[in-house]
Amino acid sequence: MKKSVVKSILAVALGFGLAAPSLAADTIKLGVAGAHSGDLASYGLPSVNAAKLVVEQVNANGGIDGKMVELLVEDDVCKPEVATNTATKLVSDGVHVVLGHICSGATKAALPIYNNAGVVVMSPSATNPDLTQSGDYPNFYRTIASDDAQARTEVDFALNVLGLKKIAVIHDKGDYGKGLAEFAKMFLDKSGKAEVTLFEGVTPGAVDYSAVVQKIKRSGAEAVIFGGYHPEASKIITQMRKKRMDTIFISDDGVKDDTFIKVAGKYAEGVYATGPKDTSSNPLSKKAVEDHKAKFGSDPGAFYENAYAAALALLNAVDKADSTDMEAVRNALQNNDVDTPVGSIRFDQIGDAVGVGFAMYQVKDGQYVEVK
Amino acid sequence: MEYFTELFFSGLTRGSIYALIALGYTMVYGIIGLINFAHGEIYMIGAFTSFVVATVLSIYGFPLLSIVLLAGLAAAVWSASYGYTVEKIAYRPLRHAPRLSALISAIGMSIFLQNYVLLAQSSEFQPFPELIPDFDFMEPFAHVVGSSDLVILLTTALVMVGLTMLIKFSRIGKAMRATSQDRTMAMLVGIDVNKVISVTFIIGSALAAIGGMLIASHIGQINFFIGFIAGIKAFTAAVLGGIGSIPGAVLGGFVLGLTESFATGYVSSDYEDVFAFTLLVLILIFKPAGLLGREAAEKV
Amino acid sequence: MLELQNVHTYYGNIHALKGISLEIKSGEIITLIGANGAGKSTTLMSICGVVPPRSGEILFRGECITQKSPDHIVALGVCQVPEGRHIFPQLTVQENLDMGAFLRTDKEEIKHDLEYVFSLFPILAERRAQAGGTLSGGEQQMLAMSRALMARPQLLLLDEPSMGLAPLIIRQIFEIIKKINQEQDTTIFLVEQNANQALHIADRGYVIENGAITISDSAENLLANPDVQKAYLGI
Amino acid sequence: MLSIEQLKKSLFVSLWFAFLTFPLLVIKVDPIERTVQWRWENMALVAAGSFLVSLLVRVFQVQQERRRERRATGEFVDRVPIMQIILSEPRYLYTLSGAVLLCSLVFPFLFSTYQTNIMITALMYVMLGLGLNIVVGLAGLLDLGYVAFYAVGAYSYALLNYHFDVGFWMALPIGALLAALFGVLLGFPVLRLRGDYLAIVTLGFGEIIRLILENWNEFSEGPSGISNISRPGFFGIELSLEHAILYLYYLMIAMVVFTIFVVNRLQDSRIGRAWVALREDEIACQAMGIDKRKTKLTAFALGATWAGIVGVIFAAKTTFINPASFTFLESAIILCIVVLGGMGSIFGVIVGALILILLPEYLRALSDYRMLAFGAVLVTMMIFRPQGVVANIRRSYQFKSKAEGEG
Repeated sequence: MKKSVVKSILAVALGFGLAAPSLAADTIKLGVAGAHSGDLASYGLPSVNAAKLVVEQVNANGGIDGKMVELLVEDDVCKPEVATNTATKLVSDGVHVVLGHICSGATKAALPIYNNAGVVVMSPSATNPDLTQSGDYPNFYRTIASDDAQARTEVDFALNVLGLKKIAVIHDKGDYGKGLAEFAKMFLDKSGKAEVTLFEGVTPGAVDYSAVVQKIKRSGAEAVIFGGYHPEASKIITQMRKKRMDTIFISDDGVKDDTFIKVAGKYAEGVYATGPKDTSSNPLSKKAVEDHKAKFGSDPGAFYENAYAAALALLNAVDKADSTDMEAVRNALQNNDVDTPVGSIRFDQIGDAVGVGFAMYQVKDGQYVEVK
Repeated sequence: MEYFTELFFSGLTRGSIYALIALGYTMVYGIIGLINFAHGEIYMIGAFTSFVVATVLSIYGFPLLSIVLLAGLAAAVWSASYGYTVEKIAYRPLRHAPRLSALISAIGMSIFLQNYVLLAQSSEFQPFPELIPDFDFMEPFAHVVGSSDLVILLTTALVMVGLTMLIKFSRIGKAMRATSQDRTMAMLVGIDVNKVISVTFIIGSALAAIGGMLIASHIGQINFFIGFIAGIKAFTAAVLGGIGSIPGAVLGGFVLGLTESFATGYVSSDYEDVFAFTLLVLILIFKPAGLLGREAAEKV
Repeated sequence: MLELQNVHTYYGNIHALKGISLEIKSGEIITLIGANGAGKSTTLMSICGVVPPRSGEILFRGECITQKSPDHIVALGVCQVPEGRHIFPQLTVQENLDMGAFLRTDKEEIKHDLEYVFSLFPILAERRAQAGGTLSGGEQQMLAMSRALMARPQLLLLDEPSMGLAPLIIRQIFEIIKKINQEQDTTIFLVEQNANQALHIADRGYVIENGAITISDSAENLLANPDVQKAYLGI
Repeated sequence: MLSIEQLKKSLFVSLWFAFLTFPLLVIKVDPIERTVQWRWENMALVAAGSFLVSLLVRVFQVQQERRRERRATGEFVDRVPIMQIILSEPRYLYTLSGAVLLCSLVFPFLFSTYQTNIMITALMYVMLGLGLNIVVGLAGLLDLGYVAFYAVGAYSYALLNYHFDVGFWMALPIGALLAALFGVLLGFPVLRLRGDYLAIVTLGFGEIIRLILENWNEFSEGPSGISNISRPGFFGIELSLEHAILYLYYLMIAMVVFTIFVVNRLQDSRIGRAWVALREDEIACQAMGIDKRKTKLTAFALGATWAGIVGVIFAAKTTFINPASFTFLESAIILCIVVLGGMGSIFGVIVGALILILLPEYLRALSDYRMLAFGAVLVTMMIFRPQGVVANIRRSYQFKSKAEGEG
């Protein structure tokens, strides 16, 4: 008697356990993962908004092959260990394609889980070169160029346009910043045209950077290439200018953010930063920004257009493939052009977007202006 | 030589801020034997309050001097109020509980306050209005010592002297010293120990707030996370100098600031924190109670 | 002057005082004798409000002080010299004495009292600038008593003033206790393990066992009581 | 039930909080657009909220007071908490443990892979908590840098796997040993330190390890971390994700059972008693001939061993590690598990880990507010149950006079 009860309970349980994932989907589930709370939320939340707008639009037009698109939004606070939980949760919930994650580290931790479940992932912001170049992540795509491309742009600009001979390379010890700085150093060393006078990391959040600033000054560098985000960049530039140094400051996408200009104020003037090619003349981009203003009442934040593009590309690929199967979606991504706010793009074998690249900008009168 | 001087002043500025925050740690530790983990957050709240007040006033067009004074006052008042409230809510009920419980309560409070400011204000860095203008007379030295460095150094010195006088000569100062040395006896000579503890939190918090405002204005930006790192460093400074000792906190702050500055300047900023903590370990190995701490019997 | 009515005190879950009742009249020297852990110090701490009783009443001059905070009770004129003396170790002798007069504002009178305690214990005058922690045990006891006197107490609670001291100093201390009682008209509540000495200067005495008063009698009768002799006087 | 006086007090509390939160909750400035936003509705919310909370606390206090009075007069005898009955009576304890074990064994079949996955995380923290419990709970050494050993374990496996393709099972003992070695390494210089000095040095040690991992690229790949770490193999068979998670889950259950067994034995062993004695009184211990150095070092080493083991498992579970996973906050959370659960109590640590790790995970719905809630829960729990959820029976008596006199 007893045994049979246990047995039947187990049977029911097993049944549930096995049945749950196979509940046939009559919606396309688009997962959105990234930092949605905590200190990095400002990088992750714009992608949620972008996905919402895209999905709304797709559903209003009748969905994909008659199926509505459903959003599954999960927070990973940019931590690898949380990201594995996030990914498992999305996979458990039967996600078909994922827009995310935001940080490269979290993305790396989450990708094997998606890969195992046959889910294609597209990040609007994870720029670590390994993600595409290592070949370890067949299910990964991104709508942003990788760090080495960015470092290349910075170095080429410093050497060929500005003709600099002595450059200090500074980074914020983080995944993104340090990776970028290492590429910059490598390209500089290889070029043989300029000397790297200093290669050093600063501690994010430290009370004061004046010691590092003094060191830059002593190294005799004509310019600083900084890899990292805007809070550190604005601290360094502020302290350099306060020390009456007019060293040229070249930085990256993490600094090509309006917040940088707001925070650094007058000291931001003249700073160079690489960023995705200017797409503001693109009608889709204009529309995306306007839609955001209309719906959320504010300007979109970081990586908004990349996320918007990623959501469009993913859903378009599912549409073209008529399937959510990983191979089919991959094929669709690699063989179809799609119009997005960052231009008409398609993806190459390793997962980078063709046609997405970087341009150099400079702060002029409190605004980033593309340097032609 | 000029490089050395530059690094020296940079270390002093850093050290002053550490010292201002470390005072709060050391005073609270001296009096109730608790590592007040939320102290870094009080510093952050002070900086944030001065940010809000200064920005509002500058929008309404107040003159700079009145902005500085009012923002500083508001920072001190509100930080002190937070310090007082935190003690009353999170520490007082635990005064007779195991010490670790109070420590966990403090960690919880720190997490709470951080997220409170995050939600109430913003997770992004905000530009802090420049409260300390560049003085003309400082222009010849500007490449070595900035005007704000000077103001920070002077303010710190002033505060230290004021605090020392207060502790040494005032009635409440004496009560604080007595309470920190023997709480039961302090009660028995008629000291209202609860009041003394509250006052300690109030003073410590106000000092941290002033530090917060100065440093935020010095580096020109602020967010909710600044308290954590500054707090850990200041706590290190307090232990380095001998926790519980007021001159020790000041000395510890400067030693730590200078070490970091010189380590960055002559070695590498990659390992600046490694140097700071290694120095701490070394000093504690040879002087287990810190530079100026007294080697007392273990408190239970 | 002081009255305890059925006082129960707990340390956490430990029931330390189980219904203590006693009375001290103005001008008396009363002693409370008992073994280690009987609840002697707890009684004093309950009176001073450091460990407030959970139930029962403590009346000082007819006023209920059961739930009052220690500083209020001190302000009313109840001072304690706790067991182990509790000198502020890093304050000088002078500062320790100043702390005794913490609640007082009458500067002239304080000066006068300072001279009085220095007359009682001349050694303290010599050591005025020395840190309290560096004094010898006997000197610390003198300092602790002087510090309590600086508050001009009406009721002085003494917890084991003889503990750990040389016999010669003990005798001196007890003489001074008597002297304070007579010269300053200070009522004294003396807790002692050294029952013999204590009973010789006391008017009346109580015996405490396991948190309850078992015997209460005049000092002479207690000295003559065979049970007391056996248990506390070592006869 | 509540007097006017108390209502007045609550009103005062609510006014105070309205004042306190005024600059940060009411005013919101935009320094760029130079606009000020006055959010008065927040002030109303805070005032109403704090009034209610204050009233609730007062009601609670009144009840507490009544119970105390009844207890004092002997009317009310304290019930022994049900937990303690269960814990002190082997019969109940074994039944309960059996039931829990059974539940945990069928867990993956009842819930989704996601649930199983977060349960693995929770179980990892159970082990971390039990390991730290040896150092903090038993030996009384406040360690704020426990995460360093966790990192040592994780990086041992990651690096061995990356460079030499060493498998999980080989790496497990190596990681444990290396962590133990680091435990001794940290132990030596800090032998002389006590209490809070020890705390800050261990904190510093934890930071040093993390900073080295972050900066020494040639060794640790720096902040970009190490990816593609192999999951534990199952007799050479490649497992699918679901199966790998299932496998890890049962592995963790086995490890936790093993840990509980070992820690339990340790507690009652010679060395365990020496730890407890050391915690209570160092001088008396030395007087009784306990070798202080050896005892402290074993505590550090054993505690670290566990962190090392969990570190290896962590690397295997996430398949990607970087230094950002080993910050001070992690140490703080593990410490919270130990203290919140009830110091020195195995059962308490398990409860603490489940609460603290599962809580934020299930609070996902609260999104932004979850860390706020987490902090508030820590404080509240400590205020109302300072001895932890499950107080260790041996430690349930706190002598007030001690804390008073020397605190």
